[in-house]
Amino acid sequence: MPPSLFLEQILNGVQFGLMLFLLAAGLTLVFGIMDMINLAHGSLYMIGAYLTATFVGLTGVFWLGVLLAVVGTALIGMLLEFSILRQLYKRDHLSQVLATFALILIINEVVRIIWGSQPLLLSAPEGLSGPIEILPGLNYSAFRLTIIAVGLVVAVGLFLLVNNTRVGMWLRAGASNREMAQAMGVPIKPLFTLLFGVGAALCAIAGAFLGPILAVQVGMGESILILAFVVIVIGGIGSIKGALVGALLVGIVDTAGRAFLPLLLSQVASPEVASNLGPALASILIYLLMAVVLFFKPQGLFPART
Amino acid sequence: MRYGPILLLLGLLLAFPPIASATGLEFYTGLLTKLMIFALAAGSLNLILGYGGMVSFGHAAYFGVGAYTAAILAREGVSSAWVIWPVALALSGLLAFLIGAVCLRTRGVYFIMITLAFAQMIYFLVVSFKQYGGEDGLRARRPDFGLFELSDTTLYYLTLAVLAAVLYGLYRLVNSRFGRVLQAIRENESRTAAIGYPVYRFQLVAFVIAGVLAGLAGVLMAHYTEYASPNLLAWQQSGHLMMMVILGGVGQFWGGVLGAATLLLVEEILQDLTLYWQLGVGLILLLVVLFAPRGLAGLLRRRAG
Amino acid sequence: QRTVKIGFVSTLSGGGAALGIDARDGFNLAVRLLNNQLGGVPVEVIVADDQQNPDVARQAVDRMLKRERVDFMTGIIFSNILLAVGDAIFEEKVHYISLNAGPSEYAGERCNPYFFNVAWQNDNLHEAMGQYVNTRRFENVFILAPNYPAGRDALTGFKRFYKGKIAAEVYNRLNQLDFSAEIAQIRAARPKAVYTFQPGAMGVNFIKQYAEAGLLREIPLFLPGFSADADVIRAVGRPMVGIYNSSHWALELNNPVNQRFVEEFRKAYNRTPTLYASQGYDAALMLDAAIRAVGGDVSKKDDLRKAFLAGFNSTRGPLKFNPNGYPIQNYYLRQVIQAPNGEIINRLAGNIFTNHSDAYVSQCKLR
Amino acid sequence: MSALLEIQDLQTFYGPSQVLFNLSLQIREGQVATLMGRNGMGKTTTVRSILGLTPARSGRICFAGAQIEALPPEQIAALGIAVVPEGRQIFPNLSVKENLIAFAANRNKSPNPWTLPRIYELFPRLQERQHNLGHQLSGGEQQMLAVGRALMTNPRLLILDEATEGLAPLLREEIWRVLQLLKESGQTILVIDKYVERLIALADQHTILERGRVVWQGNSEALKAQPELWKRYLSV
Amino acid sequence: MSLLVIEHLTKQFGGLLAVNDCNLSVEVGEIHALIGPNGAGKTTLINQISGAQRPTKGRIRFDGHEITHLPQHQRVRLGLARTFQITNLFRSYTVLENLELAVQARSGSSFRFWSPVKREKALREEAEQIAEMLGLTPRNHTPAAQLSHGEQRQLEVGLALACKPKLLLLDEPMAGMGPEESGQMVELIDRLSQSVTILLVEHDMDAVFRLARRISVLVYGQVIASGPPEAIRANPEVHKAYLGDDPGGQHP
Ligand SMILES: Nc1ncnc2c1ncn2[C@@H]1O[C@H](COP(=O)(O)OP(=O)(O)OP(=O)(O)O)[C@@H](O)[C@H]1O
Ligand SMILES: Nc1ncnc2c1ncn2[C@@H]1O[C@H](COP(=O)(O)OP(=O)(O)OP(=O)(O)O)[C@@H](O)[C@H]1O
Ligand SMILES: [Mg+2]
Ligand SMILES: [Mg+2]
Repeated sequence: MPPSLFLEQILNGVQFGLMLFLLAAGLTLVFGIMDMINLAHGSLYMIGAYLTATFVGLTGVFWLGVLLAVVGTALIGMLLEFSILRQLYKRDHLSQVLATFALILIINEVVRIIWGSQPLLLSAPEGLSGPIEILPGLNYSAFRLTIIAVGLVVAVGLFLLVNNTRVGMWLRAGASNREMAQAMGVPIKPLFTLLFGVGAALCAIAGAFLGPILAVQVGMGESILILAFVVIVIGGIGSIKGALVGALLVGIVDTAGRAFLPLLLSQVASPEVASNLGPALASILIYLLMAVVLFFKPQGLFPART
Repeated sequence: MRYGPILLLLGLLLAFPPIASATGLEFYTGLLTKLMIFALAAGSLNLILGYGGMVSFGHAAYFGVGAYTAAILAREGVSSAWVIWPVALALSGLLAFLIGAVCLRTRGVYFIMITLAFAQMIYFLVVSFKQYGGEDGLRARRPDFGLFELSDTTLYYLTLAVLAAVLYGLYRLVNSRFGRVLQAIRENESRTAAIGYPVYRFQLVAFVIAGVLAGLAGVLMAHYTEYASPNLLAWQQSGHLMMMVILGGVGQFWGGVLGAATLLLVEEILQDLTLYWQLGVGLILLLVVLFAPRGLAGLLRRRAG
Repeated sequence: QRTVKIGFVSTLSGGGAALGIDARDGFNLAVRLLNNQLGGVPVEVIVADDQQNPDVARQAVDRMLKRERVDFMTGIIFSNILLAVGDAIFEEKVHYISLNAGPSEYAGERCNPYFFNVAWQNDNLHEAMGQYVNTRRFENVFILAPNYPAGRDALTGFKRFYKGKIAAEVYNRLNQLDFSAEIAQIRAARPKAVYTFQPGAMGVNFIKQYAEAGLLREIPLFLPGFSADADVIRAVGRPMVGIYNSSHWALELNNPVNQRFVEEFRKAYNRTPTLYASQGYDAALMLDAAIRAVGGDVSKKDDLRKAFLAGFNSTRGPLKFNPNGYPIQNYYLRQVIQAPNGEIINRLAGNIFTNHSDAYVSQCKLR
Repeated sequence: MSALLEIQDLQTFYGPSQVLFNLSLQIREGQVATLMGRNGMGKTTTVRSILGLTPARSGRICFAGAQIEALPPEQIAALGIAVVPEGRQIFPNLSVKENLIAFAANRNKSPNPWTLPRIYELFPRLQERQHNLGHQLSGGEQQMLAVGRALMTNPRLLILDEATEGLAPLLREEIWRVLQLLKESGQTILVIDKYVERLIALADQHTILERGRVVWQGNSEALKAQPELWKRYLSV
Repeated sequence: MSLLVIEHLTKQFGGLLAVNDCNLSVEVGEIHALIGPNGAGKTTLINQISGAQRPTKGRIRFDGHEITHLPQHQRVRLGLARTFQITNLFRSYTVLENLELAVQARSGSSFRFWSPVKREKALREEAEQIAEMLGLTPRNHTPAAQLSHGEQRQLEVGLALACKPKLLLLDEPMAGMGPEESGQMVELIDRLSQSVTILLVEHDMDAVFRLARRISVLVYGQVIASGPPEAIRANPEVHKAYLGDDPGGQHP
């Protein structure tokens, strides 16, 4: 295999990983810090993508569309928190699972009623739609490079927010002992609403940047949500650093598995066997990765602060 | 447990098929069979999830392996249920043992996800066997019981008998010494260990029992649909089972049964009424979570008590 | 005169819902245009959702057969669903008119007198594209499909008619989101053309990513018609322009049935019909013709079969069937273009096969 | 001097069961007051009602002139009440340092407020462990942290609910010394503790609870003079 | 004869040596008090003896068995029971249910799946006895979560007692108890010492000097002094590190 292809595949893995990170970031925030299992996270991601598609269609300007969608999704997220989810903090994880699963069903149908069942058009902005040459002989999609950049910025921003600000400490305190945090003067309710809004905004960012690459359609949130969970579990729940490392690991392992496993197998086995086994093994790979990580580190790679 | 309502229900279920076929409602016999199969599967999940606090997100694996074992054995020419059943149960039990042995090292959400991981591996493994249908699934001829022929009606009665027996067994189990320890572990694991219980062993045994029962449900499912599909193994199926248990009432004895019956019936009825039936299901689930914190069984119990 | 009941089980929710909904809308449109009658008999269409899940489908079919006691069944989109319920339907001696799923199982040895398919055999569109790529003398073609039975069948179908060199035959994962690894492989292999079959949203993802990698301009992409239909075009947009694909149906097929269909569909649903919609429409027309032929007596199963085999006048013109129930029809080449009004649509670009039959018919013992 | 905290006819319930009956209590600015009584008599419940964590069903609580019985806990805290709760309740997922600085404030506008260096000076052990997470601390270290955390808000009223529980004798003495210093600097304090003699030495005013009712109230001299009270209500 | 022997025990948390090459032995029948400043490593030591944490280095022998690597439940079976410094109960279970569970653990196998445990009268009776002994009888049917802090501490000790141990590890049993309850607890421990060996961690010097036959002082993970109470009271090192001017609580 030529080295440039190898390099490109690794880059693909990094990029896919950061794509997952965008989604996992919001999840680990809401789940790791507020201790709330929110399956409807995927639905917010879908709403973000739909809103982006709609607003980009209306305004004709990608970035303006993204901005409007982020604001819109954050508002929807806060509305959800305010009306329904806040009643679930006190409850166990299982009630949260059921309630947010119910939300998935409801949101899917509402989106279907509003936008129809067929996928929606959302393309990368004109200026970023082509490839650019990052190394001599290595072209790479400008839009995917943008995703990498956005992913990194979000990672750093979140890391600072959670670990280096007072609000971050309040959030963690409130999640571990709500009553005591209140007794120390933390206005938990508005704070959690706000945090949920931030989580939803991150979903919208993910939706806006993944939409041009993936199909914008009903149900787009569910399949990728599982991957996002895999990411944060590998990394250690609640740890932004963990989510980033987990996302990169999943991205690279998955991509490398698809790219190199069949090749490797064809060296050692008959082409028939290789072509059968390769894809099956590649599909299993990330789950295997997760199982192995959890076997040796039952709390994930960066057992976070709970 | 109060036996009056239970015996009444049992009587109604026993009398149902002849009445249904006399009135041209055979369809509902099939529907009830399916409800009972899922009640069995959800009941088994409730044992570990509700009573043991082990939130397994991979329960479909045993369900599916039960069904696939039945289908594959049938495909390979084994027609006797007396072979198929034991093999299927043993396999799902063995699988539960292996998976449980690894997964029980983790806790909480990590446990949820690692059980999911194993179930996904099983899923991809099964669909990679092209000779057994891959993603298309596999037809499973109904087996030979020797004593009776497995028609839709006898399958109904067989399922009913199995469900009743399993539920009675589970009832004894959760009220036995073992059941009490299992619940104590859910309540406070470190203390249970500190007063001298081998926590891991108790959890593993419960995990295997639940796996075997789910495998049993899977075998019945294969007999019922005469088909083993990869969907039985998919994570959505695990999720569906979990929803049933939570809806019915986690750790409430009737939780699994009630949840399975309610969710499937609601889906069935709403699908008849509207194309946007998932909206209805979602709203109902949401209402239950918000207003019946201990699930439907908790609600009923509060009414009765 | 009693009403005829038709059970329509289809995928109406979940990832594949767009397909089922199009088919259903096409079917309903035809029934409505026929004044809620088929063959002059009033009809009742009972719709159910299979959620793309064989077990749910099994339940729904049970209900159709045992509770509703339908006279005909149709609607299923996905082959694996059909395979899970087919036997149950045939056992009840109910004719099943497939409007999409065309598994090879029912085309060869296991063909069944109660099965008809108004759309295609699963391999057909891939065969057509293989033939076209072959005649264009593209050497070194990269072929790619998901690793599941229909994906494998697709590439088999393609290779049945494409005789040139294969650069690589790659199987990706079903429901994969990101294709960057495969696309990098394609780039490195430097093929002259790419053929891929990616069902549903995967197709949208692949084409978007292929275009965004800049490959669409360098290496032409060939697709089966359903991966390049109105729904996919709506989701991908401009990059689709120029792509060739194969289809048994096209928007501008010049016959009165089709023209009426396209016009009425646009009017009723305010969108461009897809081939799934045309297939739904045709399924209704096929039933209409057969019921009319038996004079409305749908209990005459043998006569019905003869009537079905005799064919009917479809959106694709007069359509005849082989004994295995699959159609004998033309396959066309389409190209995605931007119309002068700015709309991006498929344009008929030629004829690939004329009166083409599927590859399995000879194995079917039915006459 | 006016009362900083004034409680009148407090009645508090846990679900259906009543725990506090007509409890009244006043603490003046700068005073150190105590709550005494056996286990389970309602001391902690009184504190919870003041803090708004278990709101009273009836009765009035005034703090610094404002009526607070219906306010949510965070607003009460913001008015300047801080607690060292029973059972420590430090935040396990925050580091020692974060536990201290997250809620730092100067709610009593002190010219010489408690700051991180001063807390570390008071409990050098905390500085040694400052980057460890709360749940990694020993029981006594957690207790120090809980005291430090409350001090860092520079409250107008400091409530200590068994703050010396689990502390080694040396440290316990240290706490008493600090409380004495705080008192001298004018800090208003409500203490619950089992070391009656220490409390008599420290505090101005005492309230003894028995099954949720006030059975005795008075100053240190009076309490010292009536050892039979100790015996009867505190079994000392 | 030594019931418990600890040799060169070390426990490291990252860079911190919480227990550092610690040697200690507890004789049959004695009440052995372990005192030391906060964070000296007492709880960590108890955790390792009871099996809740694995030692980094060193050996633990109990009653003639090498138990360094045994799982927790086997140690309990050999006769080791502990209480927790930070209350650790079955919070939604009543007092009796808590105790029954502990009684059940050592009376026959619990891998019994069929007969209802409620019918086992013996379990209940023994649980009632223990509650009686603790003075918790009026609270028998109250869920643990609804007990006051002090009552919870009593139940904490009760759970360990119900294990009928040979060696009872008490981690600050008096913490959070009022004077009355503390007094009762002292009496209880005194009574228990007839039949059980006790390793007592406690900061209440009244109690320690009333009860202990022997005292070991742990500082920075190491035993700096060990001996009869008088010797410890007189030891200037101990005063400096731990006791201060408190020679024995508030009532000399
Ligand atoms: N959450 C609760 N639910 C029900 N009852 C409770 C709850 N918390 C406390 N109680 C009861 O309220 C009464 C008073 O408890 P409280 O905690 O105020 O006592 P306390 O005086 O602080 O005792 P201690 O010295 O043991 O801490 C006790 O009888 C206790 O059982
Ligand atoms: N899991 C852990 N990770 C890191 N450090 C820990 C951990 N557990 C305990 N420590 C540290 O080890 C030291 C010993 O703790 P330990 O709980 O044994 O003290 P102790 O003697 O019981 O003190 P106390 O009397 O305050 O309860 C403390 O400094 C504590 O911070
Ligand atoms: Mg208290
Ligand atoms: Mg300790």
